[in-house]
Amino acid sequence: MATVTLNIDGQKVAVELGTTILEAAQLAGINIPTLCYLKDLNVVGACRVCLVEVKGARNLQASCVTPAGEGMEVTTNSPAVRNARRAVLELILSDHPYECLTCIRSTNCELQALAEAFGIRRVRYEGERLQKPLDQSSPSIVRNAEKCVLCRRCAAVCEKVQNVQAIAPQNRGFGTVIAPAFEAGLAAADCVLCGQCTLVCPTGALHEKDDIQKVWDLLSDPAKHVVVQTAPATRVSVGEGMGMPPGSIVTGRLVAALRRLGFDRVFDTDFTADLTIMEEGYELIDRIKTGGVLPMITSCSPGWIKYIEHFYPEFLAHLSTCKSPQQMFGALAKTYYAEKAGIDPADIYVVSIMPCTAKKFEAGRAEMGSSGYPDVDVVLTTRELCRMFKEAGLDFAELPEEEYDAPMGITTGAGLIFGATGGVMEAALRTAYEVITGEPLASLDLEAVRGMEGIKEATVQVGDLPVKVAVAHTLGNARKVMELIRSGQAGYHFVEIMCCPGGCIGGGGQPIPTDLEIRQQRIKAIYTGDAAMTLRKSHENPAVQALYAEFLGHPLGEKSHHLLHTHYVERRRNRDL
Amino acid sequence: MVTLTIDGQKVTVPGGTTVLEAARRAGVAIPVLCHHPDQEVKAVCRVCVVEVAGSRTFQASCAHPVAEGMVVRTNTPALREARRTIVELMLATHPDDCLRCERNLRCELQSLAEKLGVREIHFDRLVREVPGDRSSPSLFRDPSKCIVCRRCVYTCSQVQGVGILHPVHRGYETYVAPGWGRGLMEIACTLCGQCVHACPVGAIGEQDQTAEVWAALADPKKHVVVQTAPATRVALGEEVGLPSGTIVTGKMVAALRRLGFDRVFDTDFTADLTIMEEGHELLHRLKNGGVLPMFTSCSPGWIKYMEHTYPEYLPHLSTCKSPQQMFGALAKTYYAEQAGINPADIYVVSIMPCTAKKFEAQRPEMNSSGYRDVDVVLTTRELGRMIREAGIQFDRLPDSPYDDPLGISTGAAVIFGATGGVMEAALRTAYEVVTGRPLPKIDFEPVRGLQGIKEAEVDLDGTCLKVAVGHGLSNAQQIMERVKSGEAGWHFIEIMCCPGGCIGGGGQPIPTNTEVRIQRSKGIYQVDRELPLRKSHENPAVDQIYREFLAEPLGHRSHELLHTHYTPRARYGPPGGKS
Amino acid sequence: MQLQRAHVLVCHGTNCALHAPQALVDAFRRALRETRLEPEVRVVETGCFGLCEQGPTVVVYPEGTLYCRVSPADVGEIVSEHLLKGRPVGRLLYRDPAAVKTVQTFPEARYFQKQVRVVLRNCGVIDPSSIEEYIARGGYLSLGKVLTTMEPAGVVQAVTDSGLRGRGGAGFPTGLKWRFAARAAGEPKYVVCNADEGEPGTFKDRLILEGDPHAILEAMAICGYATGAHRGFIYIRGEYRLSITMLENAIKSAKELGLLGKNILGTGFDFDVEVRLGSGAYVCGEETALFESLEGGRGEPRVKPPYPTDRGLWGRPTVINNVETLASIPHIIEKGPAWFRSLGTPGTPGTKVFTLCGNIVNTGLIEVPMGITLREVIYEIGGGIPGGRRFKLAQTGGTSGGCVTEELLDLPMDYDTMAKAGTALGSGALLIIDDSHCIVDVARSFAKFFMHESCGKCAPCREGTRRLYHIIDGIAGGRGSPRDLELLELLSRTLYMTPLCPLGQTAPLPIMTTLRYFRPEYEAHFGSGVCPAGVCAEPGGSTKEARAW
Amino acid sequence: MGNEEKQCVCAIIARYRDVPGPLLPILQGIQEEHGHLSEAAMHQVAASLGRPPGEVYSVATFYTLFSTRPRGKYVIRVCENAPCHIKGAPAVIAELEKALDIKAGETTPDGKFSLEFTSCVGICGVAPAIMVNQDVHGNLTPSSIAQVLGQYR
Repeated sequence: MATVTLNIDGQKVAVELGTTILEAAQLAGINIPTLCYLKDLNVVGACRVCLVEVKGARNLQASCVTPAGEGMEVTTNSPAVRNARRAVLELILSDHPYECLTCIRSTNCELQALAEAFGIRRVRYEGERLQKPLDQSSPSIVRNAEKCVLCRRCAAVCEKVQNVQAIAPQNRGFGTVIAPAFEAGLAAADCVLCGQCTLVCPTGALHEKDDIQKVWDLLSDPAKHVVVQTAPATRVSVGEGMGMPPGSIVTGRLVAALRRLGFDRVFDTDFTADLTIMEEGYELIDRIKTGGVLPMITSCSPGWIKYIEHFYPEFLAHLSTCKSPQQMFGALAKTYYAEKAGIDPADIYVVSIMPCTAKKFEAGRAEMGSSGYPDVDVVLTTRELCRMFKEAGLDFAELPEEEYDAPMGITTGAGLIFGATGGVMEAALRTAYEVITGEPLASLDLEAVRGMEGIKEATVQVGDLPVKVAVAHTLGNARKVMELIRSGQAGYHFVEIMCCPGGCIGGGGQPIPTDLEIRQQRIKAIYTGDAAMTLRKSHENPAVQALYAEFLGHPLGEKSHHLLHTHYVERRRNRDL
Repeated sequence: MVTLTIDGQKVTVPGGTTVLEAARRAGVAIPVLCHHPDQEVKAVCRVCVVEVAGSRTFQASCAHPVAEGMVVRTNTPALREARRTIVELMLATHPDDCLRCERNLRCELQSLAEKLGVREIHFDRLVREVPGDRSSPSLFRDPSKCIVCRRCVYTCSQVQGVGILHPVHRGYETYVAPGWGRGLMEIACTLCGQCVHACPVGAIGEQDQTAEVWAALADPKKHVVVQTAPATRVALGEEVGLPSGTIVTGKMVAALRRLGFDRVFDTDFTADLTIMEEGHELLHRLKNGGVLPMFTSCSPGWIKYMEHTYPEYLPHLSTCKSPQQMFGALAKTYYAEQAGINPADIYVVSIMPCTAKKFEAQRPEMNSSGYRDVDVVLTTRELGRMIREAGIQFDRLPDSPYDDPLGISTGAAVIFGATGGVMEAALRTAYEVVTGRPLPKIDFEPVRGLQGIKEAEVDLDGTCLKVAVGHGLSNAQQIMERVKSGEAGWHFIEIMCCPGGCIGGGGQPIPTNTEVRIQRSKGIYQVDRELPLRKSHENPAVDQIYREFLAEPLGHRSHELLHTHYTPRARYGPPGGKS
Repeated sequence: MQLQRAHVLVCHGTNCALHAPQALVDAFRRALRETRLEPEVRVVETGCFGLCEQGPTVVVYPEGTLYCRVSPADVGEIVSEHLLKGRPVGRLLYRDPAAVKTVQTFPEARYFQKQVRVVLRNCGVIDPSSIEEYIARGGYLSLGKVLTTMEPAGVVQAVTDSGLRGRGGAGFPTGLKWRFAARAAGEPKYVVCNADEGEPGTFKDRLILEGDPHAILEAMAICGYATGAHRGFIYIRGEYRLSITMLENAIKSAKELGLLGKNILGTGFDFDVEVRLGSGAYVCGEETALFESLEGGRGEPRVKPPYPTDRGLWGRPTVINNVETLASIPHIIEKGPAWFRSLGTPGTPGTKVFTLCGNIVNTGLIEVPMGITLREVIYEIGGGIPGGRRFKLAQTGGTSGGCVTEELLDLPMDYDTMAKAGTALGSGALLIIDDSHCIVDVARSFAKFFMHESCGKCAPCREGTRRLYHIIDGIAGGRGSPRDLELLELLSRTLYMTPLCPLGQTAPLPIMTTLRYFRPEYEAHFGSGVCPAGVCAEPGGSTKEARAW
Repeated sequence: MGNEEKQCVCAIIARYRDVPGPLLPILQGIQEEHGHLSEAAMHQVAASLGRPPGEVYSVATFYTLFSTRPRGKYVIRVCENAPCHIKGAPAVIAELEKALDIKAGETTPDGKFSLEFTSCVGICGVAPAIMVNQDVHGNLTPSSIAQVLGQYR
């Protein structure tokens, strides 16, 4: 490995060739401030906040894009550097709305933190400010161009990670905005509403649509029976929003906190995740047995669904017809649960706590009303839920651990691992193996489909059939898998696709920051949770068994078909217009 | 014990507990703003209102006592609306300039707005236009940011007994200020900065001098030396997110080097020297019938308080300069000589837990070296800001030792940072100097701790030395009244201006409250315990400086460089003038 | 003592004092001297008789002939015609607006027919500067009775049994308050008379103090005996000069006669009273703010609990009662609780003094049994709306009360009924407003008052009262929009529920009630709209009222 | 502060210093005697009561009857609360401002009159009403203003 040795603020640092000055400084214990920089994704030197002095260079260098050179002498903290950084920041601030006190990102804003770290006490440049209307066209994401600092991180994620390119720089100079084509609203764009852009936005320019008030209103209406479901990935991330370290498992506290907010029943999406395995597993077996369309592709991830509807409509028949666990839950809450509890379904309101912004869109899809009511009434992201907890003054870390309510709160480890990439596949295989072979699985842990690798493949011998599976997360990887399928070379039977990096634990509604390291912590927690459970296979879930016995009959039965399955629609692609 | 229901949960608490406190025990942190853990209840912000069944209006939970069978709700739609409206009303008259505010990200109003999810201010902006005050070298006041919570009023009047901040005018025109629109420098303000700790927002803060230090560091002609006060090493960590009381001495030294200081020295060195000078002064006064009791003179807030309030007692003050000023004087004489540097090129920066030190350094008499003894004083907070701006990963820094010779010190000097510390250090030395015997027990527990006034008697071979220790100026005032009455019979009195001593100084990280002070105090005594040398007279560098430079305590050179005098001051000066 | 055949009572209440009644008195004395009637006719300077609009009033006894708007020039005629010849002077007689005829003697006037004078029984009847006249009407008898024949607990019980509720506005049971103070630990205890009357439209306490100051002193001494207090303070508005003079004079003469001070009536009971003055702060009418002010600070309310009966003035147990409440006490002691209960309603026994002002024929002071309807007061006692105008609304209980419209005029007036109707009985002020007025303009005047009088201690009141004013001023100025009404409602809800003291808590009442009843009139001002009453000129611009205090 | 004023303030302090809660009576005495509370007088009061001067200022600025600046010989207080308002106070105030050629809050150049708003002073039975120093004038109309002012000119 070739190394270079350079001198940063008087310290000698040896780094790998190709390392940037920014990274080298970090190794030397110096944090150079950054704003537009996003490791590996957005290394564009646009914001100029990370300027440093390099001996011999006429002007200051952006350390995020300047490679370390042998014998280079770098000063990160000279008066020239400080003055330049401050001037840059002042210029950015001069075109930024002064409304921290009402901003959704206040106290969690990178620009605010930079202003603090730089000790900004005045902004010398007053003048014109960009004026743009708020884009509230989509049910998931709000875009506020006035708060945009044009760092382009969102555009980078949208293009490089998700391969969607729904937003990109438009116009030029002072008039530049990051927006969908023609500065249209997100609803009119190819945007899949995954919300990855909200995770990387340093300010309040892109954020989830805030539906908190709707939930407060539901909770305060005594005539309404409000039930809540929590997605698998939320229990390993809510803690972060409440000041705990990444990967803290807070299931019991989450339940307790939801009760404190006043929900009438606290249920778990994991329950319908188990149910999904039953329905999807039987669907797969059925397709294999009857020569149905293969490979079959999972349908839990609403960003992925919207993506395929926009970009690969000709493959819609490959999608499992199963609704996502969130929607299955809603449909059952207003039928099965209503019946069991003797409550008029018109009085039942379903709130979902999801790691996902696209779920807000999914809940609003026209077809999601098979119970006779909207299956799910309000979807909150993990971030919104944390905000509710804070406003309610809940001392989260001190809450006692409480249990979910029965019956829709009884779950297995298989339901839980839906939260991580590969989890649906693993859960499905645990069940499919035993259902088909009638034998218990030797090892429950299918390491081959776990982990952060973009596309994972495996072949599992189920009886005499070698089942070939693939797992992908992020839409960029999904695209690769789809192209493989299109080419006809893949030979997969079953494919799991999750829209967001790392799966739902990296969803666009999760606490900020969400980065690689944090995703790994959350994944670790998911599998720790699975390993700690007594029941780890969906078909062993007694509540699921009871549900079939009492209500649904059998997987893929008529009631299932009506309540738990759905269909997809082809969507227009803007770029084709 | 009283049992009540909060949000459907039964809670049992002692009678007299407030609803706020009871709710905390039930895991509900009701939002607060004017509430301060160390202060009496004010109930003026009304942010902590709750529903108490049977009461027509909401009740302020911080003030409302629990009662048997009481039914409380803390999170109803009406409460959320009311709290948010109250905060919106405050925000609508508050400058919307978080991004350039001193308290950005450390502001209680900002975090409250975030917590309550305020996304819109329904009311027109009507910012109160009242003049700011930058008259003093230590503190600024910006009443346009004042939310009239009166925490500073309480601190100034009740904790410090100084009483220069009051609400003036009435109704929506009310704000907190000294009378007659005077600047802090025109009145009997001690510049202690305790009001900064009380203030939830950026209405009061220290005068930021980081720019001057950055400039000095960037000037290649200047030889910039820095001294760090004892109390800073157990507090600076808080500025970079470490728990209160974390001992960060070595990392602080390393960080200062990274910032570019040419020499990193320690005020502890001159604290040891102070013990030598002050101890001998006390013995001299005892022997020769000098003015007694003698008071310590390390705390510049205390000195200014005496000058304003008890000018007739100025002869009771030790003539010793504070350790900060002794350091400056020696840096530009002894150190300059030793290092062979022109004292005109030496620039002394102090890192102090104190805002009043900024004033002290500017006193006209503080130039016995022929130059300003100390050029710039930074508070712990300002140093924290420099470290953050420089992007130094503080917790990853390797520990670094102080430079010689002004960086060699003892445990006796470290404890200067806590109330009672100067007294204990003095007694450790005085005992051994007078008796010639080693101390049987080095820890003087009676002078330690957060009790307001501590007294002790020490037998110095037949002479019974009566001492007292006070911290916080209202305690100082009580001591002064007892001295005045002539009943006390004390010989030596240590007074520190700030509650807890310097660890609770007005320049320390925010928040500083009793809980935090206790942690920092623990840190201080731990450092002392772990040092090999714990008595000032055993400090080899002190020994050396007397041998090489000063000759003897209270000698001619000491007198010239290390001692000073005091100036009576009026309580209110003419407008525009200095008090 | 010489008997007189006639008395000429000249009202000296502040409202009449505007017209220099001393000149009237001098004129009478001169005329009586000249006609040599001096020994048989006595001229008495009394407190307020009630009919302030008609002042200065003169009543000639024994007939009870009521003369109105008397000037010194009329005196000769009254003396020569009435006192010499026994022929009342017709042109000066009170003209009953309802009856459209003159009234020979005042009890015939409808103004007096529904009145029951308990608290006011001496007002306009005796010379308030004469302790002898007070004693002659049974004064200090009750004090003597409690000191010589009753245990303190018995006194508390009698007050409790009477059902008397505080007349300052809140309607708290007086007996209960006394009991709490009597039981409270801590010495010394205090009795405070709250005479910091500041509620706009209210002047009852002023006129009671001017007309019958000894009643208050007697009641305070009784309260002191009942609760174990030996020191009393009367905190009175600095502007109430005549009341202050009367009180100081009364204290002096009571001390001279041993009715105040050490060893009262030889019973060994000591009680002293001092008068203390306010300096211009409405909020000092709030009891804890009053204590702060009396102690020498800013008159800012304290947090309750602790309540004054536990920790009041200087942190000691304190009974603080309103002037009118205290004025009822001697009568309750004298005639017994049952008698008191026979007046008024079961929930609120007794009488209530109201002050009539605004667009009403008979402005002034009246006393009626609790439970009387507003309609009776306005149309029977008050003589209706002058100038052929129509009744639009009445504000009850002063500016911190609410407003009522025509439909509510038949509600019986007592604390609970009024509160249920969204307004308040409060201090007893009745401001009648006719249809020539604009509701927005009137509401702005209410809001301005609170903005000016908020003490600034608690955040919602400090900021909220100012916002109420600014929003309404904007509407009056033609800058309003529907959003403003939403804001007013939001602010009103917040102010109603959250402030530290009743000032802020009641500030939204007049706004909430006018919005409830007159919303279209607010809305008419929006945009390029106009003020239906034609009061708010210059739409779109700032009106005259927008200027600051 | 002249010697005479100083002595006068001393005398007022002496009169009240032993009553409980003496600050307001003292300030009232000074206000009445001198027409306003000078800074020097407030310092003197603070010193004699052992209270911080700023606290005296704080109290003085709370009450509307106190003025920290000199005012006219006659202080005209006009009520603008609802009872006076609906009986025509705005026109009366406008007339006063016109007659004196000052706005509320100001003092005439000859130092004779100050015009101030006040809250209700309880003479609503004869509204609209004003106070001129201690004198009350009621049932006012714009046309009666000249006569009222005439008494003080």
